[in-house]
Amino acid sequence: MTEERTDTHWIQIGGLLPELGEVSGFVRRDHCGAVNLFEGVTRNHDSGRGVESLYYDSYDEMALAECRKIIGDAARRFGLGAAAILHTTGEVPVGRTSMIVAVSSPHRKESCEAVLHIIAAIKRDVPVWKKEFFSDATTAWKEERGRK
Amino acid sequence: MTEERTDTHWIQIGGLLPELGEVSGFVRRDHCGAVNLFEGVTRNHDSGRGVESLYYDSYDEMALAECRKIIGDAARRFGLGAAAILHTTGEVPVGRTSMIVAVSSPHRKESCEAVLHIIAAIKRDVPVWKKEFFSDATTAWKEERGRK
Amino acid sequence: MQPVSTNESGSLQNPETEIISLKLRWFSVLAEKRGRREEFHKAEKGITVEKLMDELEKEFDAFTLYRPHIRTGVNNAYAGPDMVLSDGDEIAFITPVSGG
Amino acid sequence: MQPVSTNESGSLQNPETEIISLKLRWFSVLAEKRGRREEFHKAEKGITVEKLMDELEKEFDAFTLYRPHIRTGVNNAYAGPDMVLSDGDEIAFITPVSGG
Repeated sequence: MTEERTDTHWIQIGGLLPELGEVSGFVRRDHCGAVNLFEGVTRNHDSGRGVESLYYDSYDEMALAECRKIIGDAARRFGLGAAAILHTTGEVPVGRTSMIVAVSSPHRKESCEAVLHIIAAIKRDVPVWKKEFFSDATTAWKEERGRK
Repeated sequence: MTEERTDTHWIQIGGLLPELGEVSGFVRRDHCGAVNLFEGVTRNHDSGRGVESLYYDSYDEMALAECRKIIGDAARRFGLGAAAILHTTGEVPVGRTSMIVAVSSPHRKESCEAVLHIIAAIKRDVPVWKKEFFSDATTAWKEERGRK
Repeated sequence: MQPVSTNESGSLQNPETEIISLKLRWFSVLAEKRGRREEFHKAEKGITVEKLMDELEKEFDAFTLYRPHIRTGVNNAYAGPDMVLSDGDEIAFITPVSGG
Repeated sequence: MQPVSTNESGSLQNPETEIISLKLRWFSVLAEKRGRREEFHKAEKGITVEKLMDELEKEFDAFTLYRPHIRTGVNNAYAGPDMVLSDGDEIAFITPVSGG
């Protein structure tokens, strides 16, 4: 588990995820009228196959560094007040949260756009990997199933 | 205060807002990989003027009915698992939440788009009104300051 | 909320015209200007939303000021100006909303 | 992590070539196939990321299979194939990521 908190970002890779209220409290700023929080949740299917659970591996130090870049870029681009990326690792069963992304911004549109932008960047660049445990008792790392 | 909870929506107009975790727990569904929660927060400025606090009035019964329509429409359009609109009324000081909008959907993009769509519909149709208490001790209902 | 007259509806000129009772609801700036949040209003049977607003303009100055921006709700749903009102209907005058 | 040879760098053919030690990190499917998450790897001074990958292909079959999709991280940042590696560098082989 690795974590970094500054005035404007909170990044955590691994470990237990905090309560949403704590994340919201961290990102909100008096000049920001919008807080947007996204949770990535293990869902019970993927590409038509039943899923029981996911397991996440990560390169903690580089994941932290990449998240720092992603937040810095998004903060400038969308005028964010603050942002958080919190990603757990290990097993995450169906219905449980693997990742929280949260931002604040003066206006609502930027908050939602920033969240989508940050998630896309995470899925492209942050070294975290997902292994799927299927209902038929087989398993596969995502990259074994071809490029996304 | 008026509230309505079904299998697929939770609407509350007036009253205290619940914890974010409770809202997230309500909307999440096993087939949904994305939960998006938006908080509208009183910010310390509007159109260049300092703001101390907001006061919200509402037509509770009709606000509930309009929120029901908005959620039904968004659920069909974006394929949502469930959705919530929770709007407090009365005084909301700077930094405090006036509204929570939350949805779940199978994929992330729809969850964020649905939240923006729902907020836009709320701001257009839901009979809730905002009075601004400015730092210079003056007050004004939003509609006294011209159309948005 | 009972009609005060029980005879069949007559023309607008007919003093025997049936009277209905409407519940008006005021919010936000209009509630402040009106000094109340609800009131009962008697009108002739067959009155439309638009005609009701014409009547209100005669006795409520602020209403005139905001009227171009007012949408009306009848029994908790938006209704157009041509809607004919019935006894017991609840009419809300909705200035531009600003929730969120 | 000390070089095993201290003489000045020579050509690739020179048996006296300076040797550097690199830390390799494996994750996800590659860690499973490799059977470990990190290891030290000796290489000639001046080696590039691409040349290191060429060397690994010779002894790690699964690496060949995934190589077209691998990005490399050097000391916690993405690095291109032409990057020259230094003694003590930490190199990660990053198959397509799937966080979120």
